[in-house]
Amino acid sequence: MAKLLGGIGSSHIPAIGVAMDKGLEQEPYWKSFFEAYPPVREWLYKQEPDIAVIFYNDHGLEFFHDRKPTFAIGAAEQYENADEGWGIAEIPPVTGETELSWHIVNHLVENDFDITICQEMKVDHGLTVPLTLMWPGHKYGHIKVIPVAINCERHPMPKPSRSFAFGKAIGDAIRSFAGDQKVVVFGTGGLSHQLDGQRAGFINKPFDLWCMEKMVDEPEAMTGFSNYELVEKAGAQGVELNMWLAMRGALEGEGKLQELHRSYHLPISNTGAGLQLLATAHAK
Amino acid sequence: MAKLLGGIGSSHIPAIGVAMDKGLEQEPYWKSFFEAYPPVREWLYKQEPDIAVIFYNDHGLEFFHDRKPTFAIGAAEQYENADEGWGIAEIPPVTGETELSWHIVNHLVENDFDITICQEMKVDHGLTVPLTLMWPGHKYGHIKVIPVAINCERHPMPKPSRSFAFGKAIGDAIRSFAGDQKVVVFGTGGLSHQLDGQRAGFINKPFDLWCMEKMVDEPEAMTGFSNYELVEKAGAQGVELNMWLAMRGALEGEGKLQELHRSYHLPISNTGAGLQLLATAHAK
Amino acid sequence: MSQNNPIPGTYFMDGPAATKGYPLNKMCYSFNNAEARAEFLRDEEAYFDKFKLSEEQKEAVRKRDVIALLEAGGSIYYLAKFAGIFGLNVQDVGGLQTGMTTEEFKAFLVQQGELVHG
Amino acid sequence: MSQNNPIPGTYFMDGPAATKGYPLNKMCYSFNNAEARAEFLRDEEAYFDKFKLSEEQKEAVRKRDVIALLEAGGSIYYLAKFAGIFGLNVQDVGGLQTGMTTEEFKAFLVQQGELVHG
Ligand SMILES: [Fe+3]
Ligand SMILES: [Fe+3]
Repeated sequence: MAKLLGGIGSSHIPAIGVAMDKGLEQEPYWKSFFEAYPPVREWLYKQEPDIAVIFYNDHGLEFFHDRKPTFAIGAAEQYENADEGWGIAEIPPVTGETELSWHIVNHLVENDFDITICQEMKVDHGLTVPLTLMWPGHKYGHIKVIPVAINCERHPMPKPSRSFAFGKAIGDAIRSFAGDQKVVVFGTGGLSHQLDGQRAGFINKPFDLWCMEKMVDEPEAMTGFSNYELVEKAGAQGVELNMWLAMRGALEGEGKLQELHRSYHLPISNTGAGLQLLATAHAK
Repeated sequence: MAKLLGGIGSSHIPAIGVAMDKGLEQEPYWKSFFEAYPPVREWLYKQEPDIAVIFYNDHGLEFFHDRKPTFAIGAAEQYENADEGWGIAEIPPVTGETELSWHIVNHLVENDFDITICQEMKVDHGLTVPLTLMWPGHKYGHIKVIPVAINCERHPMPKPSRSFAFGKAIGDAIRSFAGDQKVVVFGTGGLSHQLDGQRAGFINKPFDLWCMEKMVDEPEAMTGFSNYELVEKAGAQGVELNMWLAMRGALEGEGKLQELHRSYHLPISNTGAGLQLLATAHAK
Repeated sequence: MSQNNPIPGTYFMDGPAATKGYPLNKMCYSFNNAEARAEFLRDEEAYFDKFKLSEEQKEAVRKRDVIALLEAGGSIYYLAKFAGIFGLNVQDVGGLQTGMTTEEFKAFLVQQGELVHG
Repeated sequence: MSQNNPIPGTYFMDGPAATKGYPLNKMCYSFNNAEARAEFLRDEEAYFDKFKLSEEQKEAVRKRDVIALLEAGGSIYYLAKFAGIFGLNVQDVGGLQTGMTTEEFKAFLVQQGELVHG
């Protein structure tokens, strides 16, 4: 059976991608942000995962209001990145994995998740920035990626409890997959930020730190929130916490998790940027 | 509060649209099929509904495998029909209704249905043929339509129990809408048929008749089937029964239904064609 | 499920079939568009390459072999658009798949009214 | 919900807003494409009409007024692509909305590290 090694929560801010492109990692603004990543990278290199399931939100590259899914999952052999309109350099295609994708898709529909299934799908910075952070220099071609997009752009959005349950169902599917693959899950985005309105710039550090604390072994403390409450507490784009919750949901049923990393840096762009690594008993 | 007047199950076979275009209603092949419709039309004219919620399946006009939703719902002011590639004449645009659409959308997401929401959506014969059958001569511009598309083209498809629950949630949303609109629901497609494979031409009349019997007040007799069982009993495209189940689900909670029409004609094209009208206590 | 217990004469359009059939189905989906249909008719082989069809898929299209198209991952809803180019309807396609003439297939359909299935 | 209990300075991109904002958001979504951005820069007014913007939306775009764009139904994720045409990042846009210079807005962001919200 496939094994879940752990979950990683990470920011996916576009500016991070730009900073890496320009080699600014040692500049004062960026230094302490990037310094958090090497331990997580080293853990990943050591674990040698075969597949990464990445919960992220599309920011208007693949999906528009003409047909906007609540939950979308990729089942393609490859995913392309493309011009997002604001000058992030395009990156090489991401490798897909159709067998586990279809296995997850079957499990989800059987369990009453009404997903949109994408056999062709452009992936934006929500997916590519964390990938580049983990494998700098675009050295991610060897890892097979299953993109899972959660609507965080237009209300109504899936409730935190639903995002968590969705992640849990994906975790169950991975655990029941008849292969010996090693899988890691990512939740990207957040933490608190607000880009729009007179309230732009709102960041709630105490709430972010509280969320990262609860992620370890009390995620249900967060799943009772409505998205309205998330906007109130974490800003209009703070709803990206749903991606972290889905990642954490996938780890339910793995027993006690070991927190191997937690860090928080503020501000990156308009955002409180968190990084967290939760390992299961399957990790080396 | 908006009122649900009743539900109509109807075939949506493309050949019906072609026959109407060519004025073949009185030809021997078609006569007894079309003769079933006037009583249902008259009921509709008498009821003067404001809005029709139409459960149908897209056959590859709006949706392709690149991004294929399990459940999609329209929230647009207008829906266009277009060339489907096999010579059905295009028909005038269908009028939409955004307020009730958004109300339904909010209710669905709040209740853990992970729909895809379409602010622009082309509707194919699955929706337009029944509309034309009810309002011949394309006189449907006055009625506001909310298209609801259920995947019946690629497995996995939503289970019959899920399609029924989905319809029920939409019925609940309609009943809680703060307006005085009169609403009818349609379930289009089916009944038994198989277009592909050496088993093409398979029709199961006894099963179809049994389904129409159960539709009246025992729909749960059908919701326990898997889609595999539906294919076995009703042919590869017999899974279109899911649309009828969603329509019937919307009427749950309306109390005792009155069956005002039931007819069945075989074959139309490769299909067993059913027509059924179930009225609620809100109907005149 | 479809793998474990096949229904004779029935091709489940499931995930693996959809992965295999993607180029073929994408080509057939393009036939919603009149210009695409004309382009296909002008130069089939060039059109195949535009959608990166596999050799198996090309051969099935060249032969207008519906069963082979299903085996190559074709979905009947998109294949119907391909058949439409040649003015074939679902009864013609039914005949092609069952080895009947269209008239025989139509008679078979009528007959179903008298049949009782398990 | 958003209607009943608004959060000051926050525009809920909900259904009614998305209906109102559809032409504006569709135009901004097109800016993923470099040719579309160039076409917009060549003739803004013609580009508005291509997407059927309302007068309110046109005026908000002409004035580069971010708050007015939000009030006209704009979604920040698509509006960011519009801002990108002029080389503006989210901190510039934050400044524009809050009446600060970009430098003031950046200082405000740093300050959030010390703030404690209810
Ligand atoms: Fe984001
Ligand atoms: Fe159909």
